[in-house]
Amino acid sequence: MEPILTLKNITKLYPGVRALDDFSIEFKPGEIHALLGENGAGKSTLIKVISGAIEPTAGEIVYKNKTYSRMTPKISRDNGIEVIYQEFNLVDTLSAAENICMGDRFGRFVDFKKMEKIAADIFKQFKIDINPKALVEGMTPAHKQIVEISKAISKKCELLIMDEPSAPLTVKEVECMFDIIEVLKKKGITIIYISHRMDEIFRIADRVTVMRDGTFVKTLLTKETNRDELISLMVGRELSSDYPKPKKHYDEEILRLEHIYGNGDSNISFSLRKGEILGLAGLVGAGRTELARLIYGADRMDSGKIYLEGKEIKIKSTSDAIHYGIGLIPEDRKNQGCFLEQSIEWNIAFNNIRRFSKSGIVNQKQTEEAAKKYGEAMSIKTPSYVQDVKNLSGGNQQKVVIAKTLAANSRIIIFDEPTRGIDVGAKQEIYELMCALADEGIGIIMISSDMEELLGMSQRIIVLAEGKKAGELEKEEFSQTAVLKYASSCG
Amino acid sequence: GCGQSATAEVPAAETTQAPAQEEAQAAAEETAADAAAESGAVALAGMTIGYCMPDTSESFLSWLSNSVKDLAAADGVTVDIADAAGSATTQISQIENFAASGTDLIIVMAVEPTGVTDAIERAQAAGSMVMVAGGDTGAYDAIMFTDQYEDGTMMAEMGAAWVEATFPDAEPGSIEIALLEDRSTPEANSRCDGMNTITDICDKVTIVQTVGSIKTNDAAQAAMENIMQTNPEIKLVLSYNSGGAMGVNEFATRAGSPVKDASQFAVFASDLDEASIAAIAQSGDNSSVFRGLIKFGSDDLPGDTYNLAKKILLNETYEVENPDPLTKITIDNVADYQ
Amino acid sequence: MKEKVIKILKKYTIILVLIGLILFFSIINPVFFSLTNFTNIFVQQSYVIIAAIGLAFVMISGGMDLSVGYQMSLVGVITAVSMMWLNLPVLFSVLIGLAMGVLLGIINGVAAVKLKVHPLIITLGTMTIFQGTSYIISNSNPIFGLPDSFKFLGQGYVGPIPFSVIAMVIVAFFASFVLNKTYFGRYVYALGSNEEAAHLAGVNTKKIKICVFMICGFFVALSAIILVGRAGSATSATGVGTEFTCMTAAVLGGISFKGGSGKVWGVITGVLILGVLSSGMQIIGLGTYPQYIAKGIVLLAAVGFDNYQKNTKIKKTEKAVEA
Amino acid sequence: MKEKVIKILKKYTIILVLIGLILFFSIINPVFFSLTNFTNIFVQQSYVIIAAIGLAFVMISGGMDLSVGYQMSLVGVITAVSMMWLNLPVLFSVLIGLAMGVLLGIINGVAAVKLKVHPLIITLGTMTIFQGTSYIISNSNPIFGLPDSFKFLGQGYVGPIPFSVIAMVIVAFFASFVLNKTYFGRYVYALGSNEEAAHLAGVNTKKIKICVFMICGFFVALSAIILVGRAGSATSATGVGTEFTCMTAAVLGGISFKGGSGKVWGVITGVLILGVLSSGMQIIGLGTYPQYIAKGIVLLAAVGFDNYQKNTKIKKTEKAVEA
Ligand SMILES: Nc1ncnc2c1ncn2[C@@H]1O[C@H](COP(=O)(O)OP(=O)(O)OP(=O)(O)O)[C@@H](O)[C@H]1O
Ligand SMILES: Nc1ncnc2c1ncn2[C@@H]1O[C@H](COP(=O)(O)OP(=O)(O)OP(=O)(O)O)[C@@H](O)[C@H]1O
Ligand SMILES: O[C@@H]1[C@@H](O)[C@H](O)OC[C@H]1O
Ligand SMILES: [Mg+2]
Ligand SMILES: [Mg+2]
Repeated sequence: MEPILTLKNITKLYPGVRALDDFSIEFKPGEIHALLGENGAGKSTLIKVISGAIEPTAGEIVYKNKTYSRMTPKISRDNGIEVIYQEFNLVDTLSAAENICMGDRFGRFVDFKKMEKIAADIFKQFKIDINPKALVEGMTPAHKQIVEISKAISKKCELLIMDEPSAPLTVKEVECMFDIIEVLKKKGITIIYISHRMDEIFRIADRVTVMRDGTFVKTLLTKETNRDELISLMVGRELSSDYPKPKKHYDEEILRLEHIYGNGDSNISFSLRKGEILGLAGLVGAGRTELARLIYGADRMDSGKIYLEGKEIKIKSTSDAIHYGIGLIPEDRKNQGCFLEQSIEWNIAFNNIRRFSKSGIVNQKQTEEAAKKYGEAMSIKTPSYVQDVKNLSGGNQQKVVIAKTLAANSRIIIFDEPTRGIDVGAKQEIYELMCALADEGIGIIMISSDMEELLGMSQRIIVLAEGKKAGELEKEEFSQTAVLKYASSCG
Repeated sequence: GCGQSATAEVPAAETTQAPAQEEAQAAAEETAADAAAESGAVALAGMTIGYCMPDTSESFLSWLSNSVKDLAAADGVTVDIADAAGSATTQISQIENFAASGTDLIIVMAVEPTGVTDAIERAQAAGSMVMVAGGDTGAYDAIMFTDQYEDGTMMAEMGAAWVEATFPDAEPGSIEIALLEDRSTPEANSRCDGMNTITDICDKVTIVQTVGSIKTNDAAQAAMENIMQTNPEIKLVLSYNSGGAMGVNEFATRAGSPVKDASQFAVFASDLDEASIAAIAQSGDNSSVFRGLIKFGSDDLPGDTYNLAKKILLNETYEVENPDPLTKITIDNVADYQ
Repeated sequence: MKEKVIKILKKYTIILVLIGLILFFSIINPVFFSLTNFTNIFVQQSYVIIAAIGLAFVMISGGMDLSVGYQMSLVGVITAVSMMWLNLPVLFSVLIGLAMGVLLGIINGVAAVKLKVHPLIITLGTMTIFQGTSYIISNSNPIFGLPDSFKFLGQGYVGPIPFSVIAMVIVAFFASFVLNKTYFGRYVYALGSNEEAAHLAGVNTKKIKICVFMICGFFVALSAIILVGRAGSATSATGVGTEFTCMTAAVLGGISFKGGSGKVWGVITGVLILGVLSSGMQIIGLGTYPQYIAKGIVLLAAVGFDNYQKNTKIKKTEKAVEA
Repeated sequence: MKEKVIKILKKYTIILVLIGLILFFSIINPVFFSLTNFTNIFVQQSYVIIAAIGLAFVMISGGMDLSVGYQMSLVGVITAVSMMWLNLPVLFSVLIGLAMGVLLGIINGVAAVKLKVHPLIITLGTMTIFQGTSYIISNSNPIFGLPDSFKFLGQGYVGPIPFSVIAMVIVAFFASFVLNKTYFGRYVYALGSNEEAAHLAGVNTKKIKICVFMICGFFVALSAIILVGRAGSATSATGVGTEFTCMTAAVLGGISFKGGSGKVWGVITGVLILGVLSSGMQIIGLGTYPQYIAKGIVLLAAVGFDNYQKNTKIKKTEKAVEA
């Protein structure tokens, strides 16, 4: 079969980085083709070249037998290419419906009714209750992502590119998304699918291409390969597929919440031991992030008590929380986690900058050392630590955010979706790091929508539903169905 | 009772401004007018004047309007001052608002005389009387007008006289002079045209530099610093207003100034205020180079303004056209104004 | 039900501020509450409203235009020069003025697109260029004695309604229609809120940027013509400073500096608040300087109140969800 | 090596613009290239630089202060009133002036934090409040005859160096130190580049916001005092409009409107470009209005050029990497 899209010898250079290096690949019509690679391997760069969001330094693109030296967003859309980018590209001040229909024209004037119907129809397929008229502003990342996906699939496209579409979603929506992909595939639409979640790739992809450092490694048929092979092609070494376990056990309680109300959550109580990894599960909108923000002092509690090592503490601000040794790795790296315009080094040192200062003056050497120490612990892929964070790949930005929180020497760390958009190798590193932290006696709360990871890493799981504690599971009770049962229970 | 308080208040307001002998004279006039005023004041009580000022950030204008307000208050007349802050459009609206609120008399000192003509006509149609001060607006019940071109010309004359006296033997065209202008409004424009007549009046001078948009002390200092780079021989500066002249004076008299011999340097300007009077007084021993200014209006401009307004309000006979006298103030007569 | 009323009140807080001010001034001085006075305010503000709506297009698209005042100056001078010095017919001169406005807008837009610099900076530059040009053309002289047929645009009445108010109403409806019902209008919002997203959705963002400046230039020119008609003469100082009033009004009316949001009725309300304030303060006889202080306080109070309302809204809806 | 030189040149483009302008004017009129002239320019601009550095703190933190001009007006009047009408000692009056600046800054900062509105709008409001207050205090009168010991601040020399220039250099070093070497400085950049992230990183963003306005107020007050010392008298018009110059200079010098970036040397270069431009154009004898046009064009060219350089950087380095 003639390929629908062929990339020939594509090179893309950034200052000091070869994001793509003489890269060639073919996509067959109607296939689901997964791209796999470590953070910074060049996956997003590749799809941006296809969509015309960026211009390649060299090489050519052959799409439906026509050769282009570069695409533009307009040309690619006019030719039936739709893209869901890794980062949101939504117009916050417009409604979901308008975002979904952005760039389409029905008739001379804007037809809000029609747009709302299109949106509502797609939301129905997702089995999710989003008001098409609601502004995107204020939506949770999951809802935004659903709008983003709806935007792409509402168009009549021939090639659909999805860059980590599942990252902000929970199991429920991911299932719906797969159903939709199934339907699209039946219509003969070609799909390029990027994900760091290996199971997804095996579930839906026909072929998978592994890339490393901007170069092509290999294209394989999914059914003829396995997880271990792909991982070793990707990272150049074997990785164990088991979740690491903390080696030490502590009995002392480090944190206790009693009847916490606020921020949409109500009456939440639980305790956390030293060295424990406590999982927080829930569906979209369950209020996990909200709880994390209350504990961290980012939002004010209405009522309730927080005890640190048995003593009641009052957390009125984030600096109080940091003072008490509580750290938060926020879920939205771009808007909450890092300072894109500043250097990696600057970012990593930031949370702890007062401790790196004497009478107000920053000790440059200490910050550099800290940046190096934690940056290397996270193996951030970059030519230098003075590079601005905005130039890093998505996954590497996430690593900067984690490094930044680690550098603040916390006793309790809340990880909100810590592995979102992170490659398998790095995930493993983060897991190991969490265990190492737990061994030092640090209490960890882990919020994750990746069920497998949550079950694998947690020692205990608390399930939230609609802002209330719906259940608590001990290790021996762990199962996906048990979690989901509580998560979909109401109150 | 009302007449009493009028006589008690008026001189008090004047003491800071009017020279001593003028005060006596004015007081005499006041007593003469008092009988009429006695009955007038009763009729005046409760009347309203809307005073449209072009820009009260100019100290002269603010002093003028506040003085008129004080005079009127003594008769129980309310004066509302509206500051157009330099905007011709704002001023139109202000005239309309005064007319809408039934103001008896609107005094207009126009930002842009030709721009308020229609608004004045509408106000008159709505039943307000309109008295204009400053530039000719074309429509009015009475006008006290300032001939800005004449103002500039008289400034030029003072400059020329100083040149003749200081450099009697100078060759034609040998005395370098500079003009600090502001042509941002038509009124200002014609004053500057007047300033430029100095070359016609005095053949000794050549204008070597003209700098525009100079109205403030600091702008004038910076302009002088630059000017003296290229033309260090400049002897005379004509400045659009006294604010600029104060800057030139500061520049010329400060330590390390490029003006080496203060006796051979002068600045003249228009618009009277306290600071300028003080500076002119000091020019005798050359500790100031601000040697003269043009004052417009009589010695009692607020009094004249209010008296005319009063006549209009009381429906007495009055002159429709009242040209403002222009006066040169130099070291010779400055004592009269201190 | 009650919730719905609250919601509507919240959305239109700024109108409440306007009504509050009108009541306040009317109580202090009943003269304020008269048809003549309201007509005055409308006439006085109609040109500001037209210019502010023009600026609103730019601001909603995420830009800014500081050159509005000197665009007005230049358009006014050119229109008047065409009539009085070049003796062109009135209609033709008006068309020249409008075309000039469009041209100045295009200059701003093209400069913003080509130089890839924030429009605020671009227009900081073009502003002084327009200023210089206007003064050079007029040579600082007023151009007066404009024909009555021209003055009609600023002073005339159609039946009982001032022409300038009619023009303002038409502009408001037109702008509202364009912003809400056309694709172009929606793209203006999209551009202001997320330029990259709009670009990736295939919107020609450069074209839209130039267009909003063009529209702004056109409305500003119309505003300048009405203003000159009202004054009966033009000078290079005509209209200068209007950008500040427009900007303040736009902000009062809920147009964010970041772009992406704002409504025409909001802009109109914003201008009227400023108009009522300055007219009212004059009518109640507040001194010039206390007026400045009062104006600043009202501005702060209005935006603060509006914001407070919006913030409490969120909390209340949260509670509604809980209940 | 070559790459490195190019990189440095790119970073300091704006300095090249300054040097270019100096060369240009010096060639046309050699008088321009003299020690006196450079001293003049430095003295003329020193108060602007001090105020611009104050504004830079606010702008780097993502804010804006339009009230700078009227802060200067109010501080100038209050300082002069203290000396001349209240007969307070010079030193004490200067301290009152500086304290007043800090107070005005705190007012701006607290209003911005409490009302949760963009500082641009807040200061649009406080601006007119300060204006009204300044005029009420001075009653529009100039306050003159200031003592020589006070005038020294604006006109005096320490050895061969003007005092105002010394003050400016100290301010520049101090500001540069605070912004680059202290954690407070980092917080200012953090606030400007991502307020939410700064909040989550434990920064008391409200406190920092108030602080930057306070710092701005202090520097602005210092600037006002130097300016009044130079003028030898104070009026309520003193300093008005400085905010525009400062803003333009800051932007020229690479401070983004969005906040999060900018350097003190950039601000100084920006002010000097404007200063060289106005002094140079006057010295080569360009008329006032052509000067406006030239100024606008240079501003656009400078920011456009700077931007062009930054964009080509990538392409050129790309080639360098390939080679
Ligand atoms: N605008 C840019 N400027 C400089 N370097 C960039 C830029 N964008 C991407 N890069 C670099 O290009 C490389 C490839 O990035 P890309 O975003 O394609 O990675 P990715 O495979 O999508 O990674 P991830 O899984 O983390 O999303 C990275 O090293 C990144 O740092
Ligand atoms: N569309 C929406 N509009 C307004 N508020 C919403 C919306 N969706 C959710 N919320 C609010 O957000 C809260 C939960 O948000 P969020 O989705 O961040 O929780 P979460 O459990 O952390 O989920 P996630 O896995 O997405 O992080 C809910 O209490 C609800 O009040
Ligand atoms: O400059 C002012 C001028 O415009 C006005 O007409 O008279 C008073 C002057 O101060
Ligand atoms: Mg990516
Ligand atoms: Mg969440």
